[in-house]
Order: sequence, then C-alpha cells, then structure tokens
Amino acid sequence: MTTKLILGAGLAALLLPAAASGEPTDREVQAIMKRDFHPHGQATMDRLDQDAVQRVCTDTRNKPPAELAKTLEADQYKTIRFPEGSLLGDWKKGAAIAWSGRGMQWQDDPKKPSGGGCYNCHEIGPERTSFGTIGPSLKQFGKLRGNTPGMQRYVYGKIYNAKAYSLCSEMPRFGYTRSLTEQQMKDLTAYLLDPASPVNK
Amino acid sequence: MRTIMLATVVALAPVAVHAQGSQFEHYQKMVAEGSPAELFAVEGEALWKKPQGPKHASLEKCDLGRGPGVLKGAYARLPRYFKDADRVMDLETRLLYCMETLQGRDRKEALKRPFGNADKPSEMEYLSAYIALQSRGFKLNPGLSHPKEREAYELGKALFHTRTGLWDFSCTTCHGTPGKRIRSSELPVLDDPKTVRPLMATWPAYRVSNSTFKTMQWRINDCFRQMRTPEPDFGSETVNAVNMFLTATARGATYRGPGTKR
Amino acid sequence: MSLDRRRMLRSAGALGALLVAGLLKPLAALAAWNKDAFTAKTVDGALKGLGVAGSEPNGGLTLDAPQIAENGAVVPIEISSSIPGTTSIAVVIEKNPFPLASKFDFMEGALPFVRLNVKMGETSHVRVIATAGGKSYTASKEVKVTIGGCGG
Amino acid sequence: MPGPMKMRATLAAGYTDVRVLMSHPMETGQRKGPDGKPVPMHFIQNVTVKVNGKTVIEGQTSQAVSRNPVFAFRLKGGQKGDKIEISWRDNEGESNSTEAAVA
Repeated sequence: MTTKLILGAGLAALLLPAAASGEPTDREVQAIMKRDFHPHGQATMDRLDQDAVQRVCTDTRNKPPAELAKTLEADQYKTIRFPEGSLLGDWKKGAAIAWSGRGMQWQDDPKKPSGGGCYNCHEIGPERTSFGTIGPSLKQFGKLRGNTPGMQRYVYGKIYNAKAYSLCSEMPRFGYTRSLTEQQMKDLTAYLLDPASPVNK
Repeated sequence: MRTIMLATVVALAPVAVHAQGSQFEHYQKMVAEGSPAELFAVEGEALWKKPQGPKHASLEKCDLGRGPGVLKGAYARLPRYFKDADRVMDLETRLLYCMETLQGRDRKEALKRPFGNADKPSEMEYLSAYIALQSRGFKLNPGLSHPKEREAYELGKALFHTRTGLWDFSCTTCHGTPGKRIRSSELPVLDDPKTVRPLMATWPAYRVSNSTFKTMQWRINDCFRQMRTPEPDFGSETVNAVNMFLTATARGATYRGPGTKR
Repeated sequence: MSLDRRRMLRSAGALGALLVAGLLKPLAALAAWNKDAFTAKTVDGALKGLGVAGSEPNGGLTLDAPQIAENGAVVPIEISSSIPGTTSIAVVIEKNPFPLASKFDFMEGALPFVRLNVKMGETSHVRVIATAGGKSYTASKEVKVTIGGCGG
Repeated sequence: MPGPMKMRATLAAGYTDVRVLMSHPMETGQRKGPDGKPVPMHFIQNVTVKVNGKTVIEGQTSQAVSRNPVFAFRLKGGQKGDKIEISWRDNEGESNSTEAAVA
C-alpha cells in the first residue's frame, strides 16, 4: 500500500538534538515520542508511526496542498473494502455503537467490540440530548438525503475511511484501523439511513 | 489570608449570576465554589512532612525552584529548568526527583502508583494539592529563559499539532477550534491565552467524574489514552513539554487552584 | 432473650408510638435520622415521612441550581429562605430512587441558608420545602443531567 | 479512621459565612467495587453546627449527598473569635468533628 511505504521512511528517524530555538522537526518529535511512550494493553508502539496522511496533515496544519490531498485521498479510497449487497445493517445495534465511546484504548478489553463514539462529535438521533459539535450535525440524515445504494456507499465509505473524502478530516478511519467490524459499520449506516431509525423520524 | 479572602468573595457573589454566560458555565462556576480540593491538601501536608524511603527523610528540603523547602509561590513558577537534574521539570517530575534523591527511593517504587482513584488517591495527588494551594494569588510564570526551557516550549507546541495514534488525533482535534463540545462538555481552545488561563489557573483539581484529586501529569496522560496512543511515561520529556506549552500560554494568569472540574 | 430485655423492648416500642403520634417530643429526637422519610421511594412518601401535608409556592424561598449539569455525581444547589420564622429546609430530588436528599433544622442563631452538592441519577426536578410557622412552602427547578466527556 | 475535615468561618455583611469540607465516600450501595461486589451503603446521616457550644443547625443527610461533602451555612451576626464546631455521624456510627474561630 502506498501509504505504508511513505510511512516506512519515518520509522528510520534518528534522535537528533532539537535546535536551541525554533520548532523541532516532525522526525525529531517522532523520535522523542518513541523514546517517551511505552506499550500498554492493546495500545502498542506502532500506533506512534505516522503514516503519510498524519504526516502531511501535521506538517501543513491540516491544510494540505490541493494536488497532494487529491492524490492521497485517492490512495485512501483504495483501502475501503465495500461488502457485497445491501449496506444497511440493524439500526438498533447501530444506535448503541454510535453512543458508546469505549474501545481501542489501553485499558479496554481488546476482545470486546469497540464503540464508534459518534455522539462525542455529532448530533444524530433525537433520543440523545448529550452530543458533541466537533463534527457536523447528522440529524435526519437519511430523511434529508434518501438511502439509495449510492448514499449507502458514501456513508459506509466515510465511516470506513474518512480521509478518502477529506484528507485532514478529524474523523478516525474506523474500517481502515480495524476499530469497527464490517457488521458494525453496516449497523451504523442503517442507524443513519434506515427510515425506521429514530434519526429519520 | 488570601484563601480566606477568596472564600468571602465567593459567599458574597450574587445568586443570579447565571443570567449571563452559558448554562454550562453556571454549572462549572457552582461546582468550583463547592470544591473538596482542600481536603487533599490536608493529607498532602502530612505526606510532605513524613519521613520515608531508605534515607528516612521527609520532602521538607525538596527544592521546587525557590530554594529548599520553599513552597510559597513555587507551583506558579513551574515547569522550569533545574540545574541539578539538567532538565525541565513540572511539579510531579520534581517531586519524583526529590523522592529519589532526598528519600533515596527507587524510581520504580515511587512510580508504582502515580495515579490513584477515589478510594485511594496517590501520593503525587495529595502532594500536588498541598503544594499548589500555596501558590494561590501568584501569577503563573514558568521558566522560559533557559535554552532547555525554550526547547521544551517548542517541543510542546509541535506535539500539540502532531497527528498521531490509531485514530489520527492531535490536541487540536478537540482543543483547536472555539465553541466546540465533546458530548456536553465544552472544549477549551488550548493555544489561546484567553481560554487556557482560567484552565491552568485551576489545575491540579478535584475532578468530579473521578471523585478524586487529579494532576496535570494525569490530565495529559488521559488525553493520550483517549487519542488511542500507547502510554506516555510519567515525568517524561513529552508530558513535561506539553505542560510547559500550556503553562507558558497561560502565563500571567493568577493562580486560584486547586480547583474543581467536571 | 431474657424476659427483662423483652419487656424493655416492648416499652421502647410504646414510647416510639407516642413519639410518632407527636405526643412526646424529647430534644434528643431532633438529632435522629428520619428513617421513614429517607427510605421512602416516592416523593409523597418522603413528604409524609417529614410530616408535610401540603405546601404552597413562595417567592421568599429561593433555589439556585444549574439548568444543566455535566455530571450527575455532583450537582451544586443553594437554598435560602427569607420567609419569617423559617425553621427547616428539606431537599427532594424527585426522580432519585430515594427522593429525600437532606433536611436541615435551623435554630436561633442560624440563617435559613444551605449550600451542598447532591447526586442525581437522571434529569429531574429538585424540590425544596421550607417550614415556617407550622406551614410549608415550596420551590422547584429542573436540572438536566447530561453526559460530558468522551464516554470512555 | 475517618478522613480529614476542613472548615472556614468568616465574617460577611451581617452574617458569618461557614464553609466545611468532609472527607467521606458517601456510598449509595449501588456501586460495584473492584471485586464486582456492591460496595455497602456508607454515608453521613447527621451534621451538627454549634456556635460557642450551642447547637444552631441540625442536618440530616442521605446517600444522595455527593462524595466528599461540602456544605456552606450562614449564621446570624457573629463576631471574630466565635467558636464554631461542626460534627458528622454516619450510618456505621463513625463520626468526626472540627473547630474553627470566626476570622
């Protein structure tokens, strides 16, 4: 995978003394972090390896040059594995996944399924009054946009790898990082698009 | 004297303040006024004076930057460069250094349980409450003149913008844009003095969600946990640099902690 | 059990009955914990336990509480009464499993004012009841309990 | 052994402002401990405020008062040096008290 190749270069970073003034380079920061962190539970050290997306977004403070963004977004899109058939799972299960903020942290049991933490950042269904505002409101998502196969593909793909659509998006790449399973992502897609879901009432 | 004056101000504050500001601010303000933080300072004082370790020594001769045993205003001047250790240290990193040098304690033993819980707060938590309390009324003024202090600041700034971990977060994901919330918690922008000052003026703090006292080393550690990275070492250069960046950004704020947080 | 002890218990029971009936009011009873009121699972039960038959709203009784609490484990509330002769203030959290949270009796030398932190399991009205001159007055406010943080 | 208490009593406009902190778990009986078993109910039931030896406030509390309780009270008038004593007693019969002079 292209992304992995670019990432490899960062791994070889050596600890260079930081300049007496001025911000340290990415490479120096990486080396310091590698020295200062330790693995804990499922949170292993490879999580500190910056890939191309993280590196470019860090370097450009989330404003990548358009051409580069386009190329890397295309790379990211190639990582998405769309399942065959309908992408609409069980919206009820999706609602629970959207609410849970647990999962993938060092104290979490890796055998237990992770949550999506969607409500941390998005307003979604009317049944939850505590929701974040880091991401856009997804209120009535399917009611406003319909649930055509194209729309299902967009939602599933965005959950799988948000960076394929907007390179420096703050949204995690849930499928690409194996944080959510195929079924969980289908359930979330249903929570947003199924006409029976409270989101669309 | 200062603490007593503060208490009076609180008591005289009009009841109807909540007309201004957000609904969340009203909660934050009321919570801050009824803080159990000082209970932890009582235990912290006893720990400060308790002989421990192979050298059977207390921490009373620990130099937090203003001379051995001087606590008044010491917290407000941290993090800073310490010549004896040849590095930048925040309060807890310095306390650890004193445990090792003055008390002769093994680093591993002293760090066995740096973060406590409601049933059993940690030594670091008690001590931080006691020491921070004695900086009330002092302006936050971390060291920024030594090259290593500037280096720590620059590293902290770079770390603040570094996208990392399984979920590609950086500090700015949550703390870079004004007016954002995570669920119902309002998120302060952490590279803007206006929003960092009130925050750094009240850490360390009694944290309602944990029902216990929490420190900056913990606060930063817990952010990395939620960023899905591996765990930063206690007292590491990374954590000290982030703390330095935040404190330097808040420079000039009058310390009024230890406070109370959600 | 000895006969003496049994007899003693019986008379203690009789004394208790007299106390409930309000026929005897020893000073010591003030310091007790009103078990009936505190273990009641309904607002009505709690009020009955407190001996409050009915209460009316009064502007002299003020309750300050946040409209939204980010964490139900600590909800600060402040109550004060300017109703002349206020002798007690009780705090009832309507949707808590045991609604009565506290009751304060104010004697000569104290102002009818209290500030404390309470736990709330869910969004609920917080109701305060003040007693003055044998009458009861009430004020209430809804506190929305929300969930802050990252939920993990 | 009961944890510490801390009290402050200061003269304000026409009254004495009293603030007290109590170290107490205030267990509801609903919470599960690290062993998975529910932690038994353990909470302060009575709080008493005395001024120069005379009781002025009798409080009764339930498990719904937050962990590490904080109370603020107001006393009529008062003068510097008045002795304030606050004590608590919990459902397990444990108790503690603290004293302070009005400043």
